[in-house]
Amino acid sequence: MKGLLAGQGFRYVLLCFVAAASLPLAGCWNRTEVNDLALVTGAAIDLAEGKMIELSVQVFIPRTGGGQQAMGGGGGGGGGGAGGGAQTLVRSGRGATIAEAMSKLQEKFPRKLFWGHTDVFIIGESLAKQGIRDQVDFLMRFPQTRERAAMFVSEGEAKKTLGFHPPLERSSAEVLREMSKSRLSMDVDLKKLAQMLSGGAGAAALPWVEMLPPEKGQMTKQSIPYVYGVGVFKKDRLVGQLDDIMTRGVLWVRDEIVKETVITITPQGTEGYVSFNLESSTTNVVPEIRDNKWSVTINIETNENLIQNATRLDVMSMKVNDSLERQLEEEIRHRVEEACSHAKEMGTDIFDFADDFHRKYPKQWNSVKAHWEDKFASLEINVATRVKIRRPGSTTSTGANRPQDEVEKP
Amino acid sequence: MIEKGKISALQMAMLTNPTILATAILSAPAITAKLAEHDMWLSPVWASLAGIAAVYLAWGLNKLYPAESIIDISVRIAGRAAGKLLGFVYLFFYLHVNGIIVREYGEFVVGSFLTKTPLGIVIASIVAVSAFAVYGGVEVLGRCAQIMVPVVVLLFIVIIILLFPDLNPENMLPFMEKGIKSSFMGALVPQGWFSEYFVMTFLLPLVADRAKAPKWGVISAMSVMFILVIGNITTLMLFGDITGTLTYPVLIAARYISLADFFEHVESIVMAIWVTGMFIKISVFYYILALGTAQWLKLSDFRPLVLPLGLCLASFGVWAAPNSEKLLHDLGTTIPFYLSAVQVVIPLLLLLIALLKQKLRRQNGG
Amino acid sequence: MKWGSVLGIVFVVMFMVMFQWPKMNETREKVAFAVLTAVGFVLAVLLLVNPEMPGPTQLIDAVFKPLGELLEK
Amino acid sequence: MRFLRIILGLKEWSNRKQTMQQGAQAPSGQDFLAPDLQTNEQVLRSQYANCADVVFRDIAIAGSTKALLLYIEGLSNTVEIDQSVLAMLMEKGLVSSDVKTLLQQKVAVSNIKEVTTFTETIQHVSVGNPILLIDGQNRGLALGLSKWEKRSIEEPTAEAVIRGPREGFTESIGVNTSLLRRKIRSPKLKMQSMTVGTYTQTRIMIAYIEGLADDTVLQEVMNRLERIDIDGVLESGYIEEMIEDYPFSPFPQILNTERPDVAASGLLEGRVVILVDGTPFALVAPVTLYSMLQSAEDYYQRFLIGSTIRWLRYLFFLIALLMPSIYVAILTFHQEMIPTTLLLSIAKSREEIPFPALVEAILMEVSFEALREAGVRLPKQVGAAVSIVGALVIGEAATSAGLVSAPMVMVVALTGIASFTIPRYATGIAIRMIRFPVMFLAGTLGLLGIMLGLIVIIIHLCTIRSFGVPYLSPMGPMKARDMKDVLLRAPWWSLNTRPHLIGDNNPYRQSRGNKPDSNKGSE
Repeated sequence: MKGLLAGQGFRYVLLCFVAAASLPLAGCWNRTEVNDLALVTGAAIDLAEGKMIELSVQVFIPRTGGGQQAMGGGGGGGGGGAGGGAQTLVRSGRGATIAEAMSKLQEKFPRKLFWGHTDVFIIGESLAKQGIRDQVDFLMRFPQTRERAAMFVSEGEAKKTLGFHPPLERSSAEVLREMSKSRLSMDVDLKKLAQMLSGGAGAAALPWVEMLPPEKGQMTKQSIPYVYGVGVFKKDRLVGQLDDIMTRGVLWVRDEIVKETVITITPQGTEGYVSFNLESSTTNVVPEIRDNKWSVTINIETNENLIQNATRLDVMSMKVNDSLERQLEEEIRHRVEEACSHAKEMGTDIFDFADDFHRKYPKQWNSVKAHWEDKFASLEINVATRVKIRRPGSTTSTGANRPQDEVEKP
Repeated sequence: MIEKGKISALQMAMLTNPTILATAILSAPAITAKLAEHDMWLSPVWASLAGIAAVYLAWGLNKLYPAESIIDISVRIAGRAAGKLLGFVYLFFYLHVNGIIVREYGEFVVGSFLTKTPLGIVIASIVAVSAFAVYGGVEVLGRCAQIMVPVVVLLFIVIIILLFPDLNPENMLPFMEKGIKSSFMGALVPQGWFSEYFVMTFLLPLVADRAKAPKWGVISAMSVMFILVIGNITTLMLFGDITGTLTYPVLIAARYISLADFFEHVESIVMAIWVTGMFIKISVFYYILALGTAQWLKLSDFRPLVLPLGLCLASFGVWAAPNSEKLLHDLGTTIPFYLSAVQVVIPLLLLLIALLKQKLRRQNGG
Repeated sequence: MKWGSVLGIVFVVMFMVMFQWPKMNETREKVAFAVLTAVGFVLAVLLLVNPEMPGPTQLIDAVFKPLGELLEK
Repeated sequence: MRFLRIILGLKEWSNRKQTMQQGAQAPSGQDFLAPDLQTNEQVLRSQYANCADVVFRDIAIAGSTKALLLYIEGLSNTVEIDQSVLAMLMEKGLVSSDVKTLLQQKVAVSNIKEVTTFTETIQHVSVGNPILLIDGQNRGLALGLSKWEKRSIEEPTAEAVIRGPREGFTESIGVNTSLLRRKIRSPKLKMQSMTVGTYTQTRIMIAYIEGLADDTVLQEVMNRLERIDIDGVLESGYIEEMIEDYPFSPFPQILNTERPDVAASGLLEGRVVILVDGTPFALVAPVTLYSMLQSAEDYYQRFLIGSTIRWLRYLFFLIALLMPSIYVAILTFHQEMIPTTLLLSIAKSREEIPFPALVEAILMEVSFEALREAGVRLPKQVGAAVSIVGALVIGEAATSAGLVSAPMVMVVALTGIASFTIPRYATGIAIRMIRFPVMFLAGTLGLLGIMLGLIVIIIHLCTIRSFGVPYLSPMGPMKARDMKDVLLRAPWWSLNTRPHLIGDNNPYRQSRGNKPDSNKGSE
């Protein structure tokens, strides 16, 4: 050290000054305060007149939230006023593409639209009929949208589904989100939709949204959208729909059926019903090509729990149990076959049999790839079901509510 | 010696691991998926052969001239004029490649996280941070790697585990649909990255326990291969056929994680992994650039060169490509060949010449 | 904005010189430092003025084009 | 031109090293005591001119030989002087006045040293040892009768433990060395003395265990201490700053402790302890970052609990460093990372806040720091009031007035608590300081900025060393053996090695097979 101390100190001060001078140069480019964001909870894409795309968004309004709920609960004296006023608002914009519609929509907002929390996208019926590939492309490309966002197709105009204020949930988008999660219908998110659209089967299915009419005496805006079956896409166009029951059939085949699914049958020789609750199920699809004849075998193995017995049968008896199992098997097979035949009618392989063949018979598959649709129509589908009834529920006998002598002994 | 510090063979392995992995892990699944489709997970295995070749080339040259790097070795083998020219080629190569790496980093950050931040600032910030590390010398780099790499690997494993519920193993079938060729084609791009193991030529003279160096070099290459295979398998099982259409499949995969509705959107973990890995990668290249230049100019210390080279590096980062598309295109086509030509083919020739010379000398002597 | 960036680069170069210059003793080092700094500065400013300037990547691209086409898809 | 030279640091400023040798030194040349008492007295009186607290007492030994007793009031034990020295010497019938004979026969003081120079004389006087000069002798006697008022041993306030010894170092170095000696009774515990400070003449002791401490480290410590040229040392902090490896680092590279048990455990691991007179804080070196995050109590609690608490501390170390930055970064850059429901409630609470999140965070952090500082400085009675008022004003009123959002208050409070879980105050302060630049980075580049900041911190930590030992030692460079005291607090029966690079001289602490086993007893 050559006694540089004084000089060095000065230099360090200057260095710090230079560093500090570069700070304002370094502005805050991407910074956005939460106060400047409009959180999009759900979006609807519709076809407007003149081949325009109409994008509607449901935006959360932070001010009217229930922040004070804890205090206002008891002594507030009904200060709520507007009766749980809307927490969301809906606006739409139009453009030739979604991107353009989005920028038009942005013009109508003082805050920046934020898509990172958009859990739900709903596509309108008319747009779906015209093709959704371009829209999905945009949603996959746009960096803010979530790949896990749930996708729906709605009856009529999709925008309508956003406008309702459900009494139980924060927004109608949330209602749909929760419903899709409970898997009453298919649960399709953006990634899965993109996979379906690019898959070999050339078919896709999205949950179908309808409006639940409000109960008498409630405000019309308090009704909720609900999911009923699926809309079926050929290539990327909506070609038809399956109702709730048939959707179950599709779910059985795709191995997406979940717990708590209730099946009710009327056992032979009785009036009344027996209901079962699904405990677990596995589906195994086996494709086969024999002598140039293409077929698939769908093996479904299911465990069920009995939850209601509205008949005189003694469900504890092994014989009744056996017969119930057989009847359940029949019921499931029936549903699956119905779904299959419907899909065939529409010419859409929503079960993804194409990929099963692709995996097992890559060579043969490549030769039929181009006209899979025809092949699918002539595909032989066998359904094999096996049902086990595991538990009869919490009461062992026929029930606490029926005198013993009324019970039918086998 | 220009660098007085020493590192252990383990530290060298930890330095080289992210040096290869960092760029590979994000874009490898997409690039290999385009060419190898369902066999993409096999491609890194073939590609790692290039890495092992590069390790042994560096080791072979180092055994002949233990205290020197390629800059001095080339002078020894090819003569003064040609050797110096070759040395300059290497320096320019590493400056250029590091520029490309820096640009890749910048494009990723600007494209996926800070969309409105100027590219120059993002590049300058990482170069500045790396300069700080390079200034500390190889010991500091080695220690940083030793601290960061285990954390990075751990985070990566966490991401994979969190994705388990969404994986669909059927996506891996059919196996070898188009024979072994497609997985080979898929390996052509990653082999370029693996050839970067040749940077060991600069690190080997600094390793204290030299005997262990080749072993750890190979372990490092195998670990990279292993992680790439896991990454490829995971993205393939998650995305199936659309893997090839995504720019950064691992990033999207992390975005897809959802645990109990609360633990979502953990792409920032991917960013943390990537930034840390990239930091090590850029620092290693930056360091060998500074060290090599000092060796080439016969200076007594490399530190005076660190800052000016940083300025050049940032400039090269901006210069590397006119836009993101061109960069990604080049990365998927010509650059891998460029990498392996300079890092495998030329050293191989040098090594052969050197061995030939040695043999001749021995014959003449005996 | 461009001039602001040039100013920024000038600041960076100033910082580099202030930081490194007093620490160097050998003339060789000082020359190497000065030359490299000048090259970096000129390159940075040129790139600011004309970001589309063709660079080494284009050269490499041209050289390895035949091989690169193998992977074109 | 001159300006440019200054910025470039070219100007070699004149060698103005301040050599203040004059201090309390005696005039050179005639440093040796003269055989003649009058001369000696003259010299000493001129040295101590205008020092009213210095007592010159003329006596006559055995009624004849003239002598001079010299001491500083309040530093010496006057009762002892009267009884053991004056009374004995003034006794009649004393024949010899030879110093040696006096020493052996008459002066009833155990600690006596001969002095031959003025420098020595003055040194002894300043530490309180009375000096006896006798006419006709060119040497004097320094009587070890220093005694002054000192604080008794109390519980250390800065490092409290629930389980563990309750004694702390005091301001008196003699007490401190005795505290160490009482813990380590081996003669291998060496203490080397040194004096630093031209005016203060502060005594420092370098304690180490021979055979455990690394010789090069010890030599380095000694060299650095000897190099110190300062007018005065009032606290060990002076010494710490003068012998650090990286003076510009915010991280302390030397550990200071008030606890003899911490110092003793450092000694047992092969570290060097520096005791400084006049302060209860001893310095321990070399150290690593991990020793800065450990509390003495980790080793006194059962090991499972110790390990858990250690992990908790690491977690809170990160929280203290990063929490406000992460909050700012996520809230202003990565809103998609927050779960929807949480974001909605944050959005609600932030709706009326006038400040951007970064400003809000800095505002709150700064006021928290001010509150903390005020709480430390104020007298205890007022301090409590300040914290209550501060907490109320900042926490309650500010939120209800809509100046800061409630989540931010929580973040700041949690950060504050987290920073207090770091057992070493110096490290805690470092972390609190680094937090601010990281916050700025988070405000400009979001999580990327935090990552870059974190990387810079790690690079810095990898760069610095404490007396040659890398600061992140068992992690980078990695030493698997030492992980048992970093990732865990291994049970005592398996903590069988000393830390690498510190205790390599004698790496094993204990024999194998110390693990308790109920089957062992009856062999």
